[in-house]
Amino acid sequence: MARRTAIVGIGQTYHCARRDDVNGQELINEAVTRALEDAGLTMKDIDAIVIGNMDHFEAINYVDGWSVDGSGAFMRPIMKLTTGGTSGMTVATAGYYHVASGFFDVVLAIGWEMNSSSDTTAAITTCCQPLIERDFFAGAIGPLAAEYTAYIKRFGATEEDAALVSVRDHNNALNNPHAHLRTRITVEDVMKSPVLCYPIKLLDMCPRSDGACALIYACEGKAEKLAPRPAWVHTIAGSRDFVYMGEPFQHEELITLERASARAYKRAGITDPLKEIDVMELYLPASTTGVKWMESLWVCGRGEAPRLIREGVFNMDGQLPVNPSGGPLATNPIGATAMIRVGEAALQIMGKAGDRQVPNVRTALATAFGSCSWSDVTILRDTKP
Amino acid sequence: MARRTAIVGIGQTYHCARRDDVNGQELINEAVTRALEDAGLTMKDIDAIVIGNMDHFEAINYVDGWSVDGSGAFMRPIMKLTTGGTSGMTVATAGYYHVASGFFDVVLAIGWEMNSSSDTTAAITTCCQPLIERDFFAGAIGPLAAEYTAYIKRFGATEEDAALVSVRDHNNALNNPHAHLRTRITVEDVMKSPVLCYPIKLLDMCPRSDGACALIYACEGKAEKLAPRPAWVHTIAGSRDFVYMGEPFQHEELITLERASARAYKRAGITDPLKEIDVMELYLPASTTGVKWMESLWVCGRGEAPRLIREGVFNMDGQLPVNPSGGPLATNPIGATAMIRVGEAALQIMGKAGDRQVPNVRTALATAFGSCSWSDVTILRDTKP
Amino acid sequence: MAGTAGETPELIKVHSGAVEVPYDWHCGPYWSRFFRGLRDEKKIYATKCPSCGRVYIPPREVCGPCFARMDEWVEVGPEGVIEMFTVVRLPYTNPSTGEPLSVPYTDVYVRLDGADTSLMHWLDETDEKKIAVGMRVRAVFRDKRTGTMHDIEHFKLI
Amino acid sequence: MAGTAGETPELIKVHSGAVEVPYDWHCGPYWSRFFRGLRDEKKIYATKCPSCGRVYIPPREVCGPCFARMDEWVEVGPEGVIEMFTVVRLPYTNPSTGEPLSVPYTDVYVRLDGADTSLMHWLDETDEKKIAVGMRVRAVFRDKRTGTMHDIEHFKLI
Ligand SMILES: [Zn+2]
Ligand SMILES: [Zn+2]
Repeated sequence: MARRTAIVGIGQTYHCARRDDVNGQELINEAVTRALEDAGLTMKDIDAIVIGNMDHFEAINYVDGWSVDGSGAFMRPIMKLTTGGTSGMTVATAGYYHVASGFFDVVLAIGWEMNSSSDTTAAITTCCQPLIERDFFAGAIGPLAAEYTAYIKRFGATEEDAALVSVRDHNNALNNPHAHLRTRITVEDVMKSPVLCYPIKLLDMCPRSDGACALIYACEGKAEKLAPRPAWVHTIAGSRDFVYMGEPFQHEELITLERASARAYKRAGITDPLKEIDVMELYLPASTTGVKWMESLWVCGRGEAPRLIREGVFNMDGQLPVNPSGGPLATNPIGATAMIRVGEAALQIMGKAGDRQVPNVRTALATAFGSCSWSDVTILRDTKP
Repeated sequence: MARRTAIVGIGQTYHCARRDDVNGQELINEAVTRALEDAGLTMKDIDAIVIGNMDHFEAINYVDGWSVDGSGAFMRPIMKLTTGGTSGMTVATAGYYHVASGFFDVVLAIGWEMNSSSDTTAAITTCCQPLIERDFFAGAIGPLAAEYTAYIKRFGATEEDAALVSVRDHNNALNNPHAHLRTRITVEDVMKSPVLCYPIKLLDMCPRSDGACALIYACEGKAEKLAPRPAWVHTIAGSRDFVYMGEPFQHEELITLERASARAYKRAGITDPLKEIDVMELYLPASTTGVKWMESLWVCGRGEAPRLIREGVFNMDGQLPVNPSGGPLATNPIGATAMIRVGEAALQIMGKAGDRQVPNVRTALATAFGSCSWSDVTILRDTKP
Repeated sequence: MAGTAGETPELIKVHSGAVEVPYDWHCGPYWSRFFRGLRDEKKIYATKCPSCGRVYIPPREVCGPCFARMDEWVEVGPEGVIEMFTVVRLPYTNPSTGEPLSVPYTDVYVRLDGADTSLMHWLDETDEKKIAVGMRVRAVFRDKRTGTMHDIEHFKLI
Repeated sequence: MAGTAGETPELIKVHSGAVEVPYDWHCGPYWSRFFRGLRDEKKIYATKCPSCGRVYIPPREVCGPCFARMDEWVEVGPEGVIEMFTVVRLPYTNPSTGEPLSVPYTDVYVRLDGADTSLMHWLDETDEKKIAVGMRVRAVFRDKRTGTMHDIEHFKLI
């Protein structure tokens, strides 16, 4: 029933640890201007806007309001969405819905974050009930570290397996001019880096970045005119789980990713994702998740991920390249991070990924992760759904 | 292009100044349970959920996450939206989009707030740039008070004109079992109540309430089966304006409401709103806005609102009843307030408004107000669009 | 077992104390120049749109209606007209300190000479009978200035 | 005019100090009974789903998978098994105080005897070589209890 919709423009800012040279609105405007340029559009062509970030990271609420001039929202419909780490894909999804519903033809989606404004780990802990779990939470790092201790115990995975993921993503980022961290590293570097939360070490964990990303969605009929090779949205699926961190389903597998990706594959007619998907841009906040969560994407059986990683299956020259951009381990402006996954997947489809381009991409998958253990999945193709 | 969609269920909690008897999740569950009962559904029938509030009012971010059990979102798609005072209608709009897009058949929208958790005015000031305007802002009350000084100067309106609006809304609330404040008042009571921000007095201003509201949207084909008289969504229009409070367009009229309502009327084929609309549920945060903003709804010319108010045109027995429920002046759980407007408008269409029912309602309008000066408009009818 | 039927159980409420998180806010080039003007020159600078000609205070990068970048700076004020005002008598918590604000004080929207938008600030008069929309006012600068909005102490009636 | 071409203008950054806002949180009947159990009886109470039979800790009104209301209370623990853990060595700001947390400390997820979910808390051991998934632990209650999670001081290895 939904109208066919494609991504026709992508804009990313210069990402780094501190963008002292701009305020929030100016950062947003940088991404918007680049996305418009990429699609060959002006603000007059935009029918509606969706934006998102984590307000409390900057202590300035209502970005939909205070960024109006910079986002281009003056007298336009605009919505703000925030769903934790998944925000960027939630915003992208809403942009897609705006067009697919038939209400708007061309829609701008914006994700951004000025992480340097605050202590990110402290800010993240505020997603936890203050009376029950907040004091035992340690932000994004604590639970990810803890779940890997259970995975190690169950399947005999190692800290080195995680380090291999870190090396892959960091070194892929050398090909991405938008990446925040662009330094060649080795497994030894990872293993020797300081422990943040055992068993996660500094080089296992994503940095905090300042940056923004904007995507432009257009309806069938317009998309083909705006881009020689639009990235068509085939399906979006999301899944959310429990309220508390200590719930029964989440420790040994990522049930939300299992369910969301299974639903997405079914809708897109994919039965063997390892063979049928050409590239994945995954929201891997820690290298450990690049081991454990591969199983939740159905590319291998339980406990098999370490072997595939050691064999290099997900490297740039492997069967299924993961994170050619370097992923969140290289670049992490939190409210934009998930949108960058969608944008990078779109660039791969559009053939505009430059030095990080995977050859002959027809089907690309992007994921998002956030909140307790939430997952979103987007599948893009070069053909219409 | 969009799929026809109707509201088929409404749930409101018990609203009061302090809901000490529940935590946030339990409050949300109360509204959800009542909405499901109203529509004769169980949670199994719900395909997706949209939720919203102002996180920083409770200092517990990510309600989409921590309320999953109570909202019913376990393993369902859920989105959180927040746009300031307009949040409730933004959430309702997203619920509508979810269905109209063809992606989901039956969708639950939830707005809530536990205002007693914090100092609302302090929390609202955080929507203002801390470096530029925050110290001169005084929350929602300050700017509304200031704009009425300009309106008084320009059109000779009086403080008593505002008091008439306050009396109308407070006394209408006596017919609404869900209203927080249910006390009969007079113009004299209003005029004698303490000044909060000149010229706004205590009885001119909405209270802070704890409460929640849930709406259920269903697609054509299902809606008719679920409700004998569904409230069909004819159009939703929103408009947003500038970044700073001191902008050129906002002081003497509410430009966002002018533009949004004009767009909504055009789409719904309405040329004379005073005659063609049967009831309005307006987001009037202060009685002063019940004077000034009527002009922005095109029901009279500039400066004419005081005369219509003195004549009782918007009273329950007038030509165009406004706020049979009592509106926000009687009940104001902020993240739910705008959704309650939509829900009350739907109840009027469905003929389920009890003692506050306006006879023969075929067309109902609801508005929302928030952020710098943002406006949303929803038009419902008993016939399909 | 706690809370058997018939009992009226105690409901617990927890007061957080102050939730304290420190923040750093970047001003970027536009606000920085504005604050430098207040601090170093006791002057109020605004930006002018190359497309519609509106003069914006506080200055900013983009004209919202035109979505045009502004590079032209103009000086506005230090005098202007009261466009609207309110005398605040409700005490509420100052979110920058956690302490109650002292009232009354007057918020004023000043249309500075040469500007098309208004600047929010304080007026040094809290008797509403002595204030009217349309009155002229002037910015009073502090002797010790640090590059914030409070380099203007308040506006005064003239 | 401030900021002429060729100059490298100062970019201003503003530190907020602590943003302080006090909050009141309502516990409602489920958490209140849970906290009363810790405080008054040194017992850990959980709720049981009438539909799927899962026992939930912390206790709550609704079983998410069943969307069923829970009215049955059961006691769990005070012993249990480490389901997973992490030793926190990164110092970060405690948002409840604005002060840095002192590290290292150990977060532990305990599957209490009789419960189907895990409780997050602290373990009194910070050497990861001495901790393993699957070890048994026991809750250590404080002498002075006030009705919060910290009525359990920490868990200890047994
Ligand atoms: Zn302009
Ligand atoms: Zn159950």
